[in-house]
Amino acid sequence: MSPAVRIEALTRAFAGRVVLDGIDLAIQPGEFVALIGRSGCGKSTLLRAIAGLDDGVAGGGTVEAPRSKAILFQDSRLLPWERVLSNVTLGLAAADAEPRARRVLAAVGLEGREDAWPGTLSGGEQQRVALARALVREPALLLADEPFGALDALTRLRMHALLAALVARHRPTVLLVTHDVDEALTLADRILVMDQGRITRDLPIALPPPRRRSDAGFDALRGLLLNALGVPEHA
Amino acid sequence: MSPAVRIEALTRAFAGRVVLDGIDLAIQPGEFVALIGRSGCGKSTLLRAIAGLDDGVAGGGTVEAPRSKAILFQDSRLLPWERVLSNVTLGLAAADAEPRARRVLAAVGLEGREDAWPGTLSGGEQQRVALARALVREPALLLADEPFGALDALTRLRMHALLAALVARHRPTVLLVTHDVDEALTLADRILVMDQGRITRDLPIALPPPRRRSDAGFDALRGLLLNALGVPEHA
Amino acid sequence: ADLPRRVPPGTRLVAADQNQALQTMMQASGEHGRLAATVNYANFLGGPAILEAFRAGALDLGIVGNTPPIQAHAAGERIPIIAARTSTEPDYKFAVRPGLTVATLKDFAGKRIAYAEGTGRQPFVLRALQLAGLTRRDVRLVPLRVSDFPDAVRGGQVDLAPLNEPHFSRYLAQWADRGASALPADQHADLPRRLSYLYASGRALDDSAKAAALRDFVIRWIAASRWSKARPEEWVQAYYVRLQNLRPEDGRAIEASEGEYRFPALSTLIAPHQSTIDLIHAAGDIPRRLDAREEFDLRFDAVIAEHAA
Amino acid sequence: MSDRASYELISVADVLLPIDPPQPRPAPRAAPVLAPRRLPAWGILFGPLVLVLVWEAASQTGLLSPRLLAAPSTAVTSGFAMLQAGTLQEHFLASAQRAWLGLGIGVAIGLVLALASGLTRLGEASIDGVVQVKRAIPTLALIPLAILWLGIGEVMKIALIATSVLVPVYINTHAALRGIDLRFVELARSVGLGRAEFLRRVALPGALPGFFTGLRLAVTACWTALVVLEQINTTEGIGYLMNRARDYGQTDVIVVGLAVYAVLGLASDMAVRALERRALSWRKALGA
Amino acid sequence: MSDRASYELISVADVLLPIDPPQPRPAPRAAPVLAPRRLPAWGILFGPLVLVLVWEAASQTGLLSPRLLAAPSTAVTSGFAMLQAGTLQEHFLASAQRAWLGLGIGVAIGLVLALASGLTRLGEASIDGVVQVKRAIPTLALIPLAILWLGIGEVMKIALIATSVLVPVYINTHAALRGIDLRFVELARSVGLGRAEFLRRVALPGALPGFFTGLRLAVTACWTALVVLEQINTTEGIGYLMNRARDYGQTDVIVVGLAVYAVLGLASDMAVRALERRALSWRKALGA
Ligand SMILES: Nc1ncnc2c1ncn2[C@@H]1O[C@H](COP(=O)(O)OP(=O)(O)OP(=O)(O)O)[C@@H](O)[C@H]1O
Ligand SMILES: Nc1ncnc2c1ncn2[C@@H]1O[C@H](COP(=O)(O)OP(=O)(O)OP(=O)(O)O)[C@@H](O)[C@H]1O
Ligand SMILES: [Mg+2]
Ligand SMILES: [Mg+2]
Repeated sequence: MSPAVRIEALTRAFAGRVVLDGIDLAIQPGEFVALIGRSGCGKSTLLRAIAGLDDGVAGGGTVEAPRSKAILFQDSRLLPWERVLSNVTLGLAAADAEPRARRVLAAVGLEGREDAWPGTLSGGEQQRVALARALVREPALLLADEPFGALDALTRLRMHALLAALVARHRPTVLLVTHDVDEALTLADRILVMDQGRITRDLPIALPPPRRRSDAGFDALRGLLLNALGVPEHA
Repeated sequence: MSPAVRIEALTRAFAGRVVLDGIDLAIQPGEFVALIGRSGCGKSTLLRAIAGLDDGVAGGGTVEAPRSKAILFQDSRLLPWERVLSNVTLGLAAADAEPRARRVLAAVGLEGREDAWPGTLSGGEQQRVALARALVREPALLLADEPFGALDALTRLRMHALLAALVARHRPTVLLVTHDVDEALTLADRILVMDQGRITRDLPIALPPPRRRSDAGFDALRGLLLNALGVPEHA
Repeated sequence: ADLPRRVPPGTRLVAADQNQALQTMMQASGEHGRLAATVNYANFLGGPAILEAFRAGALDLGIVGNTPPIQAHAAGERIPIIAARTSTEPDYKFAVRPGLTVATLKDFAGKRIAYAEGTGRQPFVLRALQLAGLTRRDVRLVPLRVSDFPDAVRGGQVDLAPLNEPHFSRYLAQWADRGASALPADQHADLPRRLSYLYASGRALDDSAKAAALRDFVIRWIAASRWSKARPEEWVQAYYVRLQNLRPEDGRAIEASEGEYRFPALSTLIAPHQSTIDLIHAAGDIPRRLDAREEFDLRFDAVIAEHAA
Repeated sequence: MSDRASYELISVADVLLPIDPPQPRPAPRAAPVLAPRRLPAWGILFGPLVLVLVWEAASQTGLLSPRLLAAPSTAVTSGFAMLQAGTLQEHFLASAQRAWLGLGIGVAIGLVLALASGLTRLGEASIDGVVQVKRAIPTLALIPLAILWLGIGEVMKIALIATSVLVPVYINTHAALRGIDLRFVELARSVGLGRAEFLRRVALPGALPGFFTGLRLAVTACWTALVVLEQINTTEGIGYLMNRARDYGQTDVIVVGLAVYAVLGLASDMAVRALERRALSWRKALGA
Repeated sequence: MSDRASYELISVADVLLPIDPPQPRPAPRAAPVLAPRRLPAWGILFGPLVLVLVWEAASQTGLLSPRLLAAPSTAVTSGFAMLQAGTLQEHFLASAQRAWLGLGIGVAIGLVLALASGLTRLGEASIDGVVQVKRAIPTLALIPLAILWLGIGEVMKIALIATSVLVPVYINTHAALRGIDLRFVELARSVGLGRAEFLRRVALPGALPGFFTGLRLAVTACWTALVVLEQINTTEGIGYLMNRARDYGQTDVIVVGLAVYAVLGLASDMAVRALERRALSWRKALGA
């Protein structure tokens, strides 16, 4: 089976500053990959390159990715002049786009806010609308840039469950950027650690679901990853 | 000693929807209070009320807060037309504003980016500029709305340390909104749990520093808080 | 009453000019240098702005056609005529649109005629209708800006347009191939002749120094006008060719179209002027019938008679 | 990548300088009101009202001779008489027909041109320069050409109004389009919007604030253009009225005309702004 | 709370080793290109150029009689002759002095009024309506008043240019001010900016895009106003030249005048846009 995402010798530089420094990466169809790394190490840049949203940025290399993809930007990026529901259905051609969007909005806990302006939502609510917009599309590839950063613990768990359900159903390929090591460990089949524009660790996670912090192995992997991230002695 | 922040019977409502539902709260000078709660429960609304940034919003009650305060908004809110350094020194009258801003920028790991446009920064970098902007002011009251949400584990620890150092030095009153229970437990003297516009828990944290996850009591408090947040059995 | 004659040193006059014609004529003839007062010229294009400048007290005298004094009068402004210059040629000539021929004034019936209210062409057209025994209702008067007359007639938007030079000759020459024509010359015989007025602000006339300077100006102006007829080639060169950048033949055509000058006594102009007023009044443009006598300062007749002979 | 240890070390103490006793903070002043409170819609009438009152006072005290400029009260009397005689309405309707037809056509064309030029390279190359040239050439200089091609009838007048109205709509909409946040364009691409949907969901709403500013300039431009155009083949219209009044120095009629223009200007501006407020109700802006 | 911190504070890595010199990549083509690629600054000359070529071709083939409109080539010859004779320069300079002086004054006043009206309630109440009235009144109708108060000299002309230039600057700057994101105003309040600093750091930069759009409208408005104004007490200027050419039916001079307007319009627009690009270099926008 050919990989869903194939990246070779990918480089990107801003004003001469190299941000992606020769990245090679293959992601299999249906694989759930988490990407962690220091702030500013190039995670978003990599995602944007895969999404094909970086014309005009200097660099080279090849990127192959499926046509059908959804992107969750690091900012929630809602159109301020469209109401919540229209933001979710944006560009969705399906006949049942609206009822589907309503269901997904209910699933992210925003039932009854369909007609709100994005500007009146709280930070976490905005992030959930963006999540709904991505999930409603059922893409072959989901690129998610810190989609849960502004959510509380409970809402986050619910969103994890929602994402997991979607993944179980449609088996999309997922590339998830996160700063939460536990989140990566709970959700991903494979974790990439990025540093200064390179992928420095590529760690398959073989823990059986449902994964819990208390599981054997979880803590060990956690330590390994925090160590890879440079956290001295994980507090 | 009179409290630094005193709130009585505070209510706020948007279009008839009650978001703050009679909040009473006193924060002592120098106290470090963490505020946690579900997405959309009214945390930012409370902070904005304390900051006096909600004229025009319906509601009542009294708010007393010191004049000298700094606010870290939930979005990093950098002026896109000012370079990083000018964003940090914005409104700073001190003669040594610029060297001080440079030092704080270095401390948040952005040395060398002083002349960058905010639009060219990564999400975490923008958040750190906003942090620098708040810290450089040395306010009597610091209102911080999820200031570390977009940061990786290591950078986050460093920012915690920076904040702790500032707190140790100038002893400001701090009200920190966070979704990270561990963060709250590590930093705060007192944790408030909010739900549907009310403060439902008010928990003094008496753990001695330096606090670690492995400490006795840490895990118990953690469980308590997650429970208060509604996380069923903390995974 | 007599006009004062002594022009104290330092007396100043500001004269409204049109297309710099007055200034150029005064200077090229050398008469400007003989003026007793210091005269400055303010150049205008179009009558209304001159009236407004008079009202604002910015002008002492001006050179205009036959309608602006009427407009000033109607507006309640006192700007009496102090000298007049008539010509032997008609004020304008009627151009006829390509493909149409109009042999007599009577043929105007039913035609579309270019018409510009508030300009000298208004009484010109109205007089033509009057001579033909027609009323406004027998023709279609098409209100247009004067500068659009040539475009309108050659594009066939109107059937007839009173044109001045160089437009009239050029129209006939350039559009002959399409059948451009004009109302025959003899049909113009009874139409108004070209008429220029010098008129001066009542305030200047009340000031004895300025009144004397105006008297002196009238003398010099008559001399300069005579000079332009005596040395037409010099005049054409100085004005049309050098200043206005026209080709010499265009300049000569314009000069020729002005015919010979006369400087009639103002008292003899009251009757024709009154009939011009009546024409415009009948057209409904002025609310009350004005008395032409109020628009002349007859004190100047003496000096005109003395120098126009 | 393991030698992360080579980072520079900055101590907390270095960062948090002033070690000396806390400096006296500048005395806290009452916080200035940065965003003005909302003015009721009729609030902008205050300025014009004061103007009219001062004018009337100047007329009554003789400071301003009625020969030069009629008093507002005179104009009211004259205007009332003209209304009763029915002439003012006739002139107004004649002008309104031209102005609003030209406005509609011009706004539509301006918008289409702005979109074509703002969103395609070929469009910009072919359209933008021509519009810049058009707007640099005074309408007065275009009239001969317009007469040549379109005659002296209504078509010519409406065409010229449309072309002058087109300019602010084009320039403002184009500039606003060009100012749309690139992040929204990325979003549109990422959800696979086609050109038409991009136009409808992103480009148009994003450029709307600019369009409205252009429209505000347009709704008065269509009337002011008439002063010149109603010298051509018309005997009706506010422009015609003003020109004739100017020829004969009828100051009271001139002031009636000015009043008509003023009322029209204020009313149409307020109408566009009301429309704008509704259409841009999503905005959280200083003036919202 | 004493020594909660014992972590090292470090700065970000300094220099990355460059590998291959990075190259700009061509944009891949598949999805519809929603944001047009950047047109070089001279690209907008394409449209006008085509126009001139078509016009010349029409003239050469006899479709457009030189009796109606001179060919561009004729205009070039005439223009060159006028340049050699020095008349064109004189007329240009005379107009330029008026236009640019009026422009400078008008832009300054427009900007100040927009700030006063955009940032204060009293300012809006007193200024906004008056500007709306002013712009609704045609310049032609203001001339009598201007002559009355300011005479027939240069002062009157420059004042009228300034007032017509003021309008687009005011409207656009005011609208842009009113469109500033309220979040930035909150930020300004939260860091305790005073009024002056708020103006300098937030209001002005935030309104800058609108100001530039207004300026673009202004740089041509100052020239077109001259056609009317240079009928009064002048013997020099492009407007005077055009008017006189019309009086004498000199079609070649008219076309020279049109060319001067066109070149001026394009050049000033390009100049303002270059300035705008520099001043707004921070923008990440569709047209940036
Ligand atoms: N348009 C740009 N111009 C210049 N530099 C840029 C630009 N975009 C990103 N960068 C720089 O490239 C580096 C990598 O950015 P990127 O957004 O990929 O980081 P990241 O790994 O997503 O970080 P974070 O976790 O903070 O979001 C950062 O240092 C950023 O400042
Ligand atoms: N301007 C507004 N108009 C209408 N509703 C608003 C407005 N601002 C906030 N709200 C609503 O008030 C509620 C509380 O908002 P708030 O921003 O305080 O939540 P929060 O606790 O900060 O949430 P989060 O953790 O997601 O940031 C939300 O449901 C939000 O949609
Ligand atoms: Mg990122
Ligand atoms: Mg919030």
